[in-house]
Amino acid sequence: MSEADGFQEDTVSVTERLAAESLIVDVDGFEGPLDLLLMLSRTQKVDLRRISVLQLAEQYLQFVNQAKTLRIELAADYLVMAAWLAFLKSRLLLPPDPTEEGPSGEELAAHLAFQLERLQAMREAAARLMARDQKGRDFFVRGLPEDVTRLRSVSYTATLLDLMQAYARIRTRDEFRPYAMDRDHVFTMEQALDRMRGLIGYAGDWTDLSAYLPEGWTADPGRRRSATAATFAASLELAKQGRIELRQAETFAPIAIRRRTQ
Amino acid sequence: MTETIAREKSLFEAPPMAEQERMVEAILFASADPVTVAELEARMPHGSDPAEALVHLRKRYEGRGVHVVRVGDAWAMRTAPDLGFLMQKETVETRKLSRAAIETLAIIAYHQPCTRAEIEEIRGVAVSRGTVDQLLELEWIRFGRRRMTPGRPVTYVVTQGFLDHFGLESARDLPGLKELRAAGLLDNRPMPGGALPADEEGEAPEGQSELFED
Amino acid sequence: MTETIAREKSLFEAPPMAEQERMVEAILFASADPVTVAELEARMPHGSDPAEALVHLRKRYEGRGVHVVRVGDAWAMRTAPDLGFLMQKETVETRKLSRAAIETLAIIAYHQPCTRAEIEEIRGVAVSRGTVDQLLELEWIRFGRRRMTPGRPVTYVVTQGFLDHFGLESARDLPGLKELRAAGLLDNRPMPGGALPADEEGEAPEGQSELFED
Repeated sequence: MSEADGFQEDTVSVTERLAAESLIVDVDGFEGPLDLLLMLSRTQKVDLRRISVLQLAEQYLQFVNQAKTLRIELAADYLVMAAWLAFLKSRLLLPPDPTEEGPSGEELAAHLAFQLERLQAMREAAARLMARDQKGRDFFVRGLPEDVTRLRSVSYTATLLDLMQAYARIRTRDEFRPYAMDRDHVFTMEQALDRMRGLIGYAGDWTDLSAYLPEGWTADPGRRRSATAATFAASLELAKQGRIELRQAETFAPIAIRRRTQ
Repeated sequence: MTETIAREKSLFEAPPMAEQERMVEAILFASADPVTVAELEARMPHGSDPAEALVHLRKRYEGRGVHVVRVGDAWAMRTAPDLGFLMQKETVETRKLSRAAIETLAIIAYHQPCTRAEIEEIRGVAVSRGTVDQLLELEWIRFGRRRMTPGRPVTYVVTQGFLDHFGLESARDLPGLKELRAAGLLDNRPMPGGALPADEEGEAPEGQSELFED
Repeated sequence: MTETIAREKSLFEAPPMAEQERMVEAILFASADPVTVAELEARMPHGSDPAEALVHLRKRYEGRGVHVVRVGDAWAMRTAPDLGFLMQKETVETRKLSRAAIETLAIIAYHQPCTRAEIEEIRGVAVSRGTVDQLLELEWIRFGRRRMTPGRPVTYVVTQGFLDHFGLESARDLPGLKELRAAGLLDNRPMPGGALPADEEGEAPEGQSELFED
């Protein structure tokens, strides 16, 4: 309400000054060209719907000219509006050119009138809104709100599976060994290399690679697989070092190795 | 066994309406902020009908020093506005809003959901960042859905806090809304030929009719 | 002239009692602290009788969801004590049982009735009091008969609540070690699908049959 009052006072004082000095150049008092146009329109003392846009355009252009003579720098949007209003004025004054495209002067004028009316309506709506009863000024909320207390209760859950796994874990603790430590069935490449380095001295002729598998690693398929892979990898390493030669008759055929003779 | 049944029954049978009214009264009374019907329902015993209890309660407080008021889809208790003069002690000094902020708020309220470009078109000037920030901070406006136009601009709508502050049941109850709409002043009328004053959107804000439709 | 007189008169004539009651109602509602009669008097129009208004107001709120209560020498409005439960919001948080608790529970289930010393012997670590208390509180275990051995230690057994929670007819339905092994539960991997072969043979873990005698 107070804001609205203040605003009303503002407009009244500006209008009064306008009347007194016929025109004042006080651009700071306006919020842009539309605001200024709305202010100027008040001097016509008619319903905004029946406003003479032509007259308004002339008032505005006069305002801008006066500002120029007073060497007051106008913001660009005021000048843009001036240019547009000059264009509108010419359209309104000249007979319509049927060959010309685009909206007529009347249409443009009607839109400007609509914009002014809408701005005015929003200002009045704002004033009415602020004049309403307001919370904390006219009506009040509970002074001592009782907060909702939150009761936090925890519900524990466990599934039958959890229960059984827990029991199994306890009862089999002795059997349990972490997987990473379980290297029983792994023959490493290092082991294979060590073994082959000691043996290739005797491999003068082509010998099947499988002959180099360590004892005790051939029966169990898992152990055999690991030993084969390690031995093969070791043979590749030795070939790279130039210590042995590799040979394979065809794809998937047995691989043979022999010592390389310098 | 019978005891269990009796207890279960009471768990699922709603209390009498008079009792429900007391419950709604207590909950609304205790809260400074509006409480939604859904929230009331969640807090009251199973099977309660807070909407009906509210009708009774509202009637009971008619003409009293405290009123039951509707705020959007929520309800609250507020002192009667005519007794505001007794409350100097409780009055909260609100920061004075600038004219730009008040106008921007009104434009958002009457045109929501409303983009910044639309606010600027109506006011004829750029909206300063501080203006919108201030309204957001007051929690009187919030972001609405983005407009499905090029650039997908954000929109602003008013909040429950706005309705609460200005004692409005809904945005439909904004003063003079009907007249403004009847006069076509809430239409988004683009500039003929699309010349001059910023009209980047060029598309009617369909949201508004949505929001205000009853 | 007459207007001035009327206004002056109203300034010095107390409002009707019903109006005073409204005023007291609004003030008590909006105040953060209890309000004394003197304070009410100072805030209300000259000539008001807040003490009498309070009597009326108090009566009006009898049996309502909100009461007018005396706090020392001041007055306040409070929600009815019997509706306090509405001011509480219950949130239930589910948490997994700790490993110690689930192991202890499993041992009791498989070996009941079971003493604390036996649990400790099987787990290989001391059982904290909190673990047993938690299980007792959850009503998954209860005290069984005392063991007729020196010291007469208490024993623990699982409850009906335990059986309900775990979907068991009796603790005997728990799979034995063999089934656990067959189901892959003895691997340190999560069990796929959770399907367990039914215990057709009804084989109980060793010692269980004697222990389930009662």
